[in-house]
Amino acid sequence: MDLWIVSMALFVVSSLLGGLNYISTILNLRTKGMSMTRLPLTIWAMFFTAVLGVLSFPVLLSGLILLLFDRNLGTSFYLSDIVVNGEILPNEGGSAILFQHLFWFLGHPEVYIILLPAMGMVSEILSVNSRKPIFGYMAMLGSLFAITILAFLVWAHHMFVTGLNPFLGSIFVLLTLLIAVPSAIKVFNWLTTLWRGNIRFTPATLFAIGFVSLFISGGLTGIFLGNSTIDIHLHDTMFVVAHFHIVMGVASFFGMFAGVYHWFPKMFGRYLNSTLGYIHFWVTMIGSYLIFWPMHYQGLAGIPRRYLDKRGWVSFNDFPELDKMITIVSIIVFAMQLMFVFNFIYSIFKGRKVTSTNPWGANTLEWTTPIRPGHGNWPGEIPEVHRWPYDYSKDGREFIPQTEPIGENESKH
Amino acid sequence: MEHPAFEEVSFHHHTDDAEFKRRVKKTTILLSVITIIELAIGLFIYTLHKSDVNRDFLILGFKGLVCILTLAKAYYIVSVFMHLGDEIRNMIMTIVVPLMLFIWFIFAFIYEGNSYKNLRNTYDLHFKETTMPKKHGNAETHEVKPAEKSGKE
Amino acid sequence: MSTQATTVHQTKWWSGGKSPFNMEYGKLMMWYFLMSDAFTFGAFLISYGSIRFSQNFWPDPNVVFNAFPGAGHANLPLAFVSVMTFILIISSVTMVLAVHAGHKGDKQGVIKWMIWTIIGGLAFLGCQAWEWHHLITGEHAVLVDGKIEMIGQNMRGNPWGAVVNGPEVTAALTNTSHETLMSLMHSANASVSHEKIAAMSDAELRAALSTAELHVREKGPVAFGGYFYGITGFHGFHVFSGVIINIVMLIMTQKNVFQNKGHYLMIEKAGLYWHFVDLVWVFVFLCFYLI
Amino acid sequence: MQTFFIVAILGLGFLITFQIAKASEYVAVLRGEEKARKQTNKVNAFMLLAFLIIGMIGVYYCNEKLKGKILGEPASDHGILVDRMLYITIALTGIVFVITQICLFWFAYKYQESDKRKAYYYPHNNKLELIWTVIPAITLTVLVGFGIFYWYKITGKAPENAMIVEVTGKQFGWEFRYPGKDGVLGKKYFKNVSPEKNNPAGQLWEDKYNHDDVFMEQEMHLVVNKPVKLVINAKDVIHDVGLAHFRMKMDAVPGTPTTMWFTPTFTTKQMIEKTGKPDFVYEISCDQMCGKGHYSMRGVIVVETQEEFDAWLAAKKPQYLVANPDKDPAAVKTDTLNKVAAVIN
Repeated sequence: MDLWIVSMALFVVSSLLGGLNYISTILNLRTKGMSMTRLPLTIWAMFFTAVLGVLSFPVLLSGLILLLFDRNLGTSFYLSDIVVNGEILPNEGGSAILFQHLFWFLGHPEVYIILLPAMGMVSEILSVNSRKPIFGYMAMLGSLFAITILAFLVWAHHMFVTGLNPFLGSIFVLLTLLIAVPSAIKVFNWLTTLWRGNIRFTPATLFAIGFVSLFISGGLTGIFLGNSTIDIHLHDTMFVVAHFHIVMGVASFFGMFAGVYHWFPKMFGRYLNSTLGYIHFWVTMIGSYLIFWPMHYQGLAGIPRRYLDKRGWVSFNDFPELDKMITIVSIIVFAMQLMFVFNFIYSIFKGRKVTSTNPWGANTLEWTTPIRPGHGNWPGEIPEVHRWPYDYSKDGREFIPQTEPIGENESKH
Repeated sequence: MEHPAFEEVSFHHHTDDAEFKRRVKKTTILLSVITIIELAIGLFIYTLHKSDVNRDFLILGFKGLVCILTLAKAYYIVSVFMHLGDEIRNMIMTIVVPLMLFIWFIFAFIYEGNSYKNLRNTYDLHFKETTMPKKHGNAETHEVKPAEKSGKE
Repeated sequence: MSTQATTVHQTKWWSGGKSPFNMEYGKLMMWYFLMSDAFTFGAFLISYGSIRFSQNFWPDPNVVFNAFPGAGHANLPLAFVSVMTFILIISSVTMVLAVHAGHKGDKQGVIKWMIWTIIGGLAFLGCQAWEWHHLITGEHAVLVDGKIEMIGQNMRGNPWGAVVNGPEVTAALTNTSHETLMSLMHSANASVSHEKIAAMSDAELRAALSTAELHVREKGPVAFGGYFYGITGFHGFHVFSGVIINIVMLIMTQKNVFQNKGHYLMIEKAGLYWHFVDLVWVFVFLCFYLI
Repeated sequence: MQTFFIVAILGLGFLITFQIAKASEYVAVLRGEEKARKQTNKVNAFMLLAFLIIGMIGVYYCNEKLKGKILGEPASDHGILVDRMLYITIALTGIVFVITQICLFWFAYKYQESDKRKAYYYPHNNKLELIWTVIPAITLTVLVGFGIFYWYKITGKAPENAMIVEVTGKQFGWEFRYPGKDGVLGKKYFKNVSPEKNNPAGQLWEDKYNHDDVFMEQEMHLVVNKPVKLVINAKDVIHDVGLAHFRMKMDAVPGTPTTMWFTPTFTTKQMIEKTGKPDFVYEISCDQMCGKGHYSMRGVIVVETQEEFDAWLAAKKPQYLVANPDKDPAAVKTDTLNKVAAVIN
């Protein structure tokens, strides 16, 4: 345990330094013409992620240091009135819930630390592959920003049944459900981005669509859990497991997969095997819904999470068949992820070679570098940026890279 | 690798020497004076504690005053010593605005702490009896604070 | 720098190709690092506030921190900590001067002021060490389970509870061990020599001790010690690392590293860190010593 | 052996899929990449639509199959509120779910790549964005309003006539303390906890309110239609009193007492009839991970009529008398028996 705490502290330090690097780079080292509103949404998402990390991880660090003291130095920050196996501990006056507060002050932003980059990448990929600009760039930015701010304010919605003061609880309900508004904006904007597009279903696109689907499903169940009244019943049941696995686990993984499939040619100059990509997507997509959808029902039936054996119970013993099905499907889905890892490693060395610098026809800067970029990314001058990154299908042209100056007769958006 | 933005930075500490020294001196004196006032208030609270008369409200007021003075001190250190006051407005905002999170953070935590106290006092009478300071006049027994936050930090 | 000049450039500053804050990359990172560190300390202090508010009783800092090196048992509340505070403020000022000398490219000035800053930092650390030592080893009479014990301020014990009244102390004295009685006698009556005390019997000791002067207290909340040592320790660790950084900066200045680079920006960054340490102390001072 | 087979099958599947994938890549190159790409595009677009339709049927099927297994009617007054809130939320989110999922997959199918169509340049529309900011905001205001209203009702003050029971979680079981005739729980202190001295709750015997407190383990009895207020403690780590049928839940935290109250509305016997399960009992589940035996931390609640309850409680001996047999006025003879028992133990 102590080693785990120390390793967590090291992790905090590393993520902190990484986050600082992202923030300062994005603010300070943009190329000429790259104003903040010309940044691709991926970069914006990374920026907000870094902000979340830099401001919330230190709180976890403090919590962990206090925990380490409690474990080794006999302090009583979190411990009070404890009798373990007949042994009476001397600690008095601490509060076990304090650790939960400190933990969730990180823990909640952490959810968005995982999810925001996925959102950014999905925005980019949907736009590129539907050959349309992302709908409502400023609204997307605004909702990212709103989510970032709200992420800091809602930590105690994980703690409605810890004896939390009901008044504080009601404020946390209000703030928590507010998050649904920017999330809804994002979903509707993604849908409108697809609308009247000309969509190419690369594996990355499929994963991005899967992300949106899962984000809707998991996000809506968040409205149940963020509402303290319902949370009394659903807290710590399988419903929670279903909710956060869909929205934070599977959905953000989908975002990352989408990102990997999309930028793999840039990373290694080769493609991932796309047939494997399609299989990977469909198995994972169908599997995830098969695993997690029925879990909601288990949660509604009150089955607590983390029960390895339910046979001793009268109330919770109704779903043995379902549990079996879920187990089998999860094994298959997990095996499929191994397949992806294999595909990844195999394609680095043996994948189909990329022949053009810009295989997806994307506007952003990274696709103007050579297929195998050297140190500093661009040989010679760093390119100057003249426009936002989403000029797709504008004025009859399929795509207009950011480096192209705005033409005289070009229509304004 | 050289930073492309690096040469662009124009350093803005070209204020003349005497002016700068005067400012530093002024701030140092200000900080010292505030600290001395704070100490005086601290000692005054001590004497209030010692006396038998119940002056919880006055003590709380003084504690609030100390908090405000501390914030003033912090302001001077950050804005003069750390030169944040000389930076561009946007820069100041990126530092100050995230710190606003502390308002809710402090309120929620302290409110929670107070709520633990109430729970313990209501349902754990032994805790209440053994830790509640006795009513009759002992020194430093009026430490129990009302529910509102005291603006710490 | 006049504000007019900045507003003129404002629109262009964000359009890329240069720093929107007119600030060098590393310094910007330092600022955000400090902000993040502020959250670490903030979390500590807020947890402290939370626990403090969950207690019915909290020790009065004026009672806890009333000692001064060399002053014996004199009651000097807050005197020593004010010395510590001033040391830190002064070292902050010398750091400002070092940074200023750096801007002018004045190597000798930088060296001079850096040395003063380092001395200030070391002095602060020394003071803190003395204070910790005093609190841990300084034992106080505490009523525990109907008898008096001598305990110091550590992680498990807090001798700063409510003062106990005369009759209870008299009753407790009868249960108190010989060693405790001896040390009680010694602390109450410093004029009586050790040999004399050692010669006295328990009954004599009890009779000689006047209950009113003993200042026997109950045990206070244990969390006090943990938070005090935890937070001042963490702050002390920052001071220590600040001193190390300053020493490194001093050596680098001496070796003309900055002179060859053409600027003393590293000194400025170290300065930011040092001021931050001072800033944190302001709040630690507030939370533990004043309120 | 079974594991071996599973691994072998997985490995085989792995190999086959990989070979297919590799072959398909070669085939694509042979047939012309552009053509192959267009074909996979069509296939995937169709699959997305199929996924939508089959998925919606699956959702319906899943609902039909499993809805009978969720708990049914709540057995407490607060449970009714929780369930009402749940249904309001299900209705609203259900509508949003169906609409957005249909839009997502339908758009994906409809606007798949085609040479005939050009994508429509449509970067923003402020009016549209405003609409879908305001509508969710209003919906959520409704949800927050109901939610907070019910929340205050549930967490509000317990009625004066509520009976009090102290529940204490420990690894891995539950302990209960009834206040006895005086209706007040006596004081306790964790350093007094001593099962050997027959004082597992750590009661302070000098407090006379403790003298009629009844202590027991694993089984709690409640009176139907009478509000009950639980004072919840934990001895070692955080536990959670989960009452699925009453729709209530509250953590048990060491050092900080928590509380909840509700009114059971059906007796255990009534529930047996309602659920059709002859072995039905109300169960207390520990819902907060508390250690190795977490899944087995089960307590039983019996809800019965006032008469049954009174008879049951009258048969119990206050813990004070169990721990201090010499103080027991009624049974001097059992005193000796206890001593014998103590020696045996």
